[in-house]
Amino acid sequence: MAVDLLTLAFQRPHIDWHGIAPELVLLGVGALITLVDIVFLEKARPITAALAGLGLLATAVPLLTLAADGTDRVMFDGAYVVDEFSLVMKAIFLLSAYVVVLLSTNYVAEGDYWENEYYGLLLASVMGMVMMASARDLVSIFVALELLSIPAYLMVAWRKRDLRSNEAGLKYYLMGVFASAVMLYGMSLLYGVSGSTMLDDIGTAVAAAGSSVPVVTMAIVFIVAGFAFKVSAVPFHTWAPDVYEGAPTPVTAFLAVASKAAGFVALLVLVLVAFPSASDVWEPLVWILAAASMTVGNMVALRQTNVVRLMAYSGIAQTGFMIAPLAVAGHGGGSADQALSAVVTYLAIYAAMNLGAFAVIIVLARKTGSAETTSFAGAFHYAPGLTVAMTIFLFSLAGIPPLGGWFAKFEVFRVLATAGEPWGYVLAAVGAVNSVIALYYYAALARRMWADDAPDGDHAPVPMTPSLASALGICGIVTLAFGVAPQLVARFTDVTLAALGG
Amino acid sequence: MTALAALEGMDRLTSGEALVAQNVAFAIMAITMVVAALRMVTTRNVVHAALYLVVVLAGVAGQFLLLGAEFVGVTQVMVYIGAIVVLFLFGIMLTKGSFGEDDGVSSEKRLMAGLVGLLVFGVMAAALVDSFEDAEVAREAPSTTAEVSDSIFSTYIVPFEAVSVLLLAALIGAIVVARKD
Amino acid sequence: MSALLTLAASASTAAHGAGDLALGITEGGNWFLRNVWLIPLLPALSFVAILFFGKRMPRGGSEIGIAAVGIAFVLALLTGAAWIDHRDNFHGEEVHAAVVVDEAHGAHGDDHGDDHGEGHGHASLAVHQTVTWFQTNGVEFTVGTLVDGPAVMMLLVVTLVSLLVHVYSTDYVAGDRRYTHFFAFLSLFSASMLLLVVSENTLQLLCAWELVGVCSFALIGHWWEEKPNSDAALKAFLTNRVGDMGLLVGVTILFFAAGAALPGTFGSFSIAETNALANSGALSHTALLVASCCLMAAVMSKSGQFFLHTWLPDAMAGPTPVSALIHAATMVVAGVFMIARMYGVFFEGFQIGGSSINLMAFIGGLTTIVGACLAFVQRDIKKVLAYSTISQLGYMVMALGVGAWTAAMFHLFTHAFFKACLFLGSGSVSHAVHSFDMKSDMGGLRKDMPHTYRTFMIGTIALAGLPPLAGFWSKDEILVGTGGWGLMGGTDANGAYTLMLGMGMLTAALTAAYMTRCVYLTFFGEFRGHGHPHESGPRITVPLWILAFLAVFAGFLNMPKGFQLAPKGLQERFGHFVEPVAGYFPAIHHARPSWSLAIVSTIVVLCGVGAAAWYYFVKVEAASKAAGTSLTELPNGPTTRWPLARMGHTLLANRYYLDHLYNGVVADGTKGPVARLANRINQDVIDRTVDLTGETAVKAGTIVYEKIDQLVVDGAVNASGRGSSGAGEELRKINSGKVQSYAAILFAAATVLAGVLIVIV
Amino acid sequence: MLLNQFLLLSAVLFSIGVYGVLARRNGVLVLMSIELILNAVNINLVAFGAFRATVGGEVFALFIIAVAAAEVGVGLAMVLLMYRNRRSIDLTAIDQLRG
Repeated sequence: MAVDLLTLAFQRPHIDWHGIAPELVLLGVGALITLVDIVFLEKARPITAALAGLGLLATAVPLLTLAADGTDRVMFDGAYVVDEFSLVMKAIFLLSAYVVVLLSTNYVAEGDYWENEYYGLLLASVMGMVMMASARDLVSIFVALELLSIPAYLMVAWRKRDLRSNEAGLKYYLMGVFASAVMLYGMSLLYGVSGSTMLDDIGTAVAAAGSSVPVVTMAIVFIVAGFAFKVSAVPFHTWAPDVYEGAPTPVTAFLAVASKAAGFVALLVLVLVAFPSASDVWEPLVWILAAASMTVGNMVALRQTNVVRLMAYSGIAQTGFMIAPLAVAGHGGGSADQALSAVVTYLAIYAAMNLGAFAVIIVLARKTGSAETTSFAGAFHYAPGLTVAMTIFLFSLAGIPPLGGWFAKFEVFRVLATAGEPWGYVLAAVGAVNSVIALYYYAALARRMWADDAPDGDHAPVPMTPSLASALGICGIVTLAFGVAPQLVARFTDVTLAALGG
Repeated sequence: MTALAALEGMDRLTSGEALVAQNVAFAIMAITMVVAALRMVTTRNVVHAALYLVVVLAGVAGQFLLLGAEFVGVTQVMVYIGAIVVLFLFGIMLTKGSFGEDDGVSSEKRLMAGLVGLLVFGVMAAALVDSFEDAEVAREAPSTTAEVSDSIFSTYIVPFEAVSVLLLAALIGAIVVARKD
Repeated sequence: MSALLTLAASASTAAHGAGDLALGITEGGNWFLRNVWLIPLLPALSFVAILFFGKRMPRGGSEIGIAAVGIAFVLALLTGAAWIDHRDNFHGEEVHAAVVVDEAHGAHGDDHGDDHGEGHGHASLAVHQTVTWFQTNGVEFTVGTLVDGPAVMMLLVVTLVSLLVHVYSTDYVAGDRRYTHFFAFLSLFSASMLLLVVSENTLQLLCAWELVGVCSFALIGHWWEEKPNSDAALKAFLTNRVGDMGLLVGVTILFFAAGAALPGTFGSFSIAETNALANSGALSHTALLVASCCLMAAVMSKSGQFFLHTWLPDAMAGPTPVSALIHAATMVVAGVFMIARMYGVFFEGFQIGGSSINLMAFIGGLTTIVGACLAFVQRDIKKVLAYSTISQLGYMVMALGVGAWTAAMFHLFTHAFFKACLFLGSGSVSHAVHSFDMKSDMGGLRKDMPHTYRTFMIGTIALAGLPPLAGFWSKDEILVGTGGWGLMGGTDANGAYTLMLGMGMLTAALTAAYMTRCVYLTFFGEFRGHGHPHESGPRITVPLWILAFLAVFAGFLNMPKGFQLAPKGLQERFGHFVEPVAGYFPAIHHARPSWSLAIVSTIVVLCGVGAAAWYYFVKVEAASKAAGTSLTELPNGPTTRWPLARMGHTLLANRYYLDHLYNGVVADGTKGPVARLANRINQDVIDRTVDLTGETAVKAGTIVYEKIDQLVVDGAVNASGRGSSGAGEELRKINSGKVQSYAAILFAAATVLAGVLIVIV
Repeated sequence: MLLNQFLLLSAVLFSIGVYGVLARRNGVLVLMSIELILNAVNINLVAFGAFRATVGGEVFALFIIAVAAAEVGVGLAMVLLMYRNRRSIDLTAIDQLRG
């Protein structure tokens, strides 16, 4: 046995500290919050939110140095990669999480919920997302997914005394676990086909196996299904409206933006790195998911009376748009890069406008105590600024120029139309029809806020806090800026995956 | 002592006797597992269900040993049977009285569940049979714990560290959610 | 795109080699022409300024708006002067683009300028300025200005009408609780329209187009407390969105079609390039046809063409100055202007030069008749004007469809003045009587409101198209342009669109008739409303007089060539300066004017006026006198089914009146058997004919209005809404709330998708 | 040994787990059924590991075991929370959020 041990002598892996600096900073901040909590107990409550926010911003510093450095770093036998794509996605995660912290600050404090733990979990979840952006092997992706999901399950149930929050938490948990089970089964098959968990190796093996191997097809479908759950694409969307409605609203915003973006990261990486050669499987699959998401999401959104549910279905429809470029990403000639940057562009803009909309919802719901559309009526009379902001976000979501959402949709249509595939055109047409339908409920909500009378004639001003105001400001400025000057976002989202060789 | 070690000297893993013995062991365990699993999802007694789960988990550990994955097998026994099942038993006890022993399921629901289950199995089985046909598991030697740990601490170091964060977060969160206040 | 332009710009003007396309644009030119972006910028800045500081200003921000639009108007005037100089005296470098040479079409584009030679002198180079907006994946997107005749004309019209509307509004919406907000959006509305007018590329045009839509949403729904108003705003917005999708798709098709013809790029949004390519035959006809149809959908919704017009009358819910602005100079003419802008595309796409019918001409013609019929049956004065706008826009679209580009633009120009005049006049009336209902709240206002009455009459005559007011000249040009009149010098147009000529003639008569009705109901008879109406203040009447003045004289700007009464130097001035003669504009033919047609059309108009006047001024008036109250229609009139018993009485009353007329006018003059015969004809033939015509027209109008307009078209819009929302209701049931059903969907969906893909891949 | 015998065993366990997840009303039993599914995946991974003679599968299985432990903890916490608030862990009874 001694001989064995010698021959197998453990080689300490080379660690590129700069490359994993963002994760380490985040880990440090998380540990700090936990320690502060243990040492100071209740006295720490007023500062944890600030600490979490600062920590997220501090994490952006190593991101900047890495971006300035500019080299693609491949670590741990290719399991962990820092490239343009991962840096941009990490930045999106951190900034959206920062806005979520701003949104949570008063919500959590006033609701008398467990505060220190809340931010600890939030940071853990963000860490999972940051890790997801760099993960390039199945184990890392799986662990990152669980790391970002499990704290999220708990945060959804955070309003412990509220039955709806309990219900949402349990549903989210169960559906999440089922989805990851399906995904894991697919991953196990992929491992069986290639004998490796590295996406690069899997890509080679899938290409070698050819496309007609049933297990490869099944693996792809199961994995895509697992992440389609995460991004709430039809028919894996059923959880989203219920969970969005029941969860504390800042957590809903977090799920709708950051968690969805993380799902997209994994989807993009898997599809473009691990199965680029099996496009005949995932192109039709993604096509179905995209068309169904747009259509079902919009149709059901027309019938919603609760703003948060409305946003959930609108989010489902938006998912359809975001995922659409992938449906034509598989026939070479830079189509993958085009789709990649279109999705990333959409994610960045979507994060700003959707978080903004949720910010307004949180502010208004603080006053009215309800998220029914009727309670938003007449908001213009007592909160004109908020109403203008909400209108901007809603119209941006609808894709009206010159607001950010327009450019996002434009990029999607551009990719679909330049692919030169008939199915791409059909999907573009489906998208076009849907964007008309979508405008109806966005505009209806805006109209209600502008035109209707406030319920009970209550025109008392809305309580506003600095953190909510800054969250709104950030989202509003970004939404406008990305629409008016799309090169701002286009410069950052014109990314490639290191492993793609582009 | 593992099952594989017991077969040492029989011309490693490829000899005829070894294969017969392995296949017999597999068959016994597999049948036991399937029966136990079916009982688990159908029994009306929740505690019995937990015990059937133990049988399935032990069977899985046995399969791991049969496949030469000793370390995973041992972990399976320790974590699953030692910890998780105990958690389940606690869960059952703490929620006792909500169902009693009866978990009345409507036949309609059972039918739907059965159909979905069959569908899942059908597609999986068709794909697997078509893809792997009669491929053999022909491992030269069981993997060593050293190999597994080396790879965990080099290639998989990031997820390994992340799991520690995950466990801590789950622990804290679960306490907050489950405690009375 | 612009990289390409600059690259190609180095080629000399003379170089017409293979693969080189003259675009008809130049980067040089007068300062005012190069810096025209200032004009939309001013109202845009004023929008921001009013939003932020308006409430603190002594006049609630309106002074900012007026100042900005006023300066913009002055700039537009200077730009106009600069353009007049530029048009004839500019000799700078023309920009060329390199194109992919196609053997079949290659040389086609170069002989282009020759067609234009006749009458217009040398080419008019549009002044083109761009800056890069953003770059993505190798495509450069630019913003910029393209200043040529139509753009300058629109700048003048928009700024002038907008300025007058601003001034007018200071009185009209005085005291409104959202006074400041109103002026802010008025400014933004003007800015969007001005931006649209000078857009250099289709993407910029699209953005401006959407902005116009959003502003109209805000302005139509200005008084959103009343549900119909906000509903109308939403309807306007949604109907427009349908067309916007058409625009989006059309622009995209053109983008890629142009890209295929230009080497080294995969698309171009440039209007000049796209048009020039279309003219040169370098673009596939199918692409152009499909793009034209898509763009046509956009025009139909924006410019209220049948059957996407239903939002327009509803949009009357907005404040009247907004209606005036929307109908005269901004929103609705955006569609017409877009056709004019992309005329190269439409000309080739619909094969306007040559065939005798096409989608555009047909839709325009249909709209013009439908709109005019509908205008008959409205009680609301603004709705009469709204349907009249639809009808007139149909005229313009029809004109463009038959190739009479200049005539269409000229009609747009004159129509802006008299329609604005009419709308503002109706606003003045409603200001006085607090209602828009002609039948119940107006009548006899000519004594109380002399200024409004006179200007309204001028607008009416101009709209009806009686010489020598503005409407006559432009309408006549359109009729000539159809090329359907070969009698005694007709002509050389792009095709023989006889059907369109007929439609135009019919509409001319209908227009004259419904406007006569409108004038009668509003200003004649006795006052039927409450209170004592009196004339509006100077801030309302002065704009009215200015517009009335223009409604009289604007027509002289384009007197037909060969019109002996006018000096030669004044003939076709409008056409000369407005119609581009350049690479990006198609070679269109110009119909010769025809005296005979002018006379015939005038007679047709007079018939329309006469029939309506007979009915209202003669018969209704008499019935009113008989009844002792001010009636709005005959008690046994065509719209009511008369019971048998009353029939005799009415008949008597009629006869009595006709006898009176006969005695006074006919019999006293002629006497004898001739007079008797004339009397018989009068009673039996003419009277019946008038009655029958009136009855038929009104019935048809009512049927169209109730059955088609409100039921079918509106119904379809609503039903599609209900349909998708019903589907939503069904899909909603999937979310039963049971987590295990969700799980079943998840597992089943994953497996079924896997199974299906395994089988098909 | 055939590779497929393990894979099919795993497929059977997976399907039984799916059945349990869909059919049982008791929250704790659903959690237990999830464990069946995860174990099916683990069998797959280890079998493939033996088939391909690499350690990746075993490592993956270990990670799944660790994560499953965390998941069960969280799941039970959720079920307990539900039990505390409504005295029932019947999953069919929670359908307040729907539509």
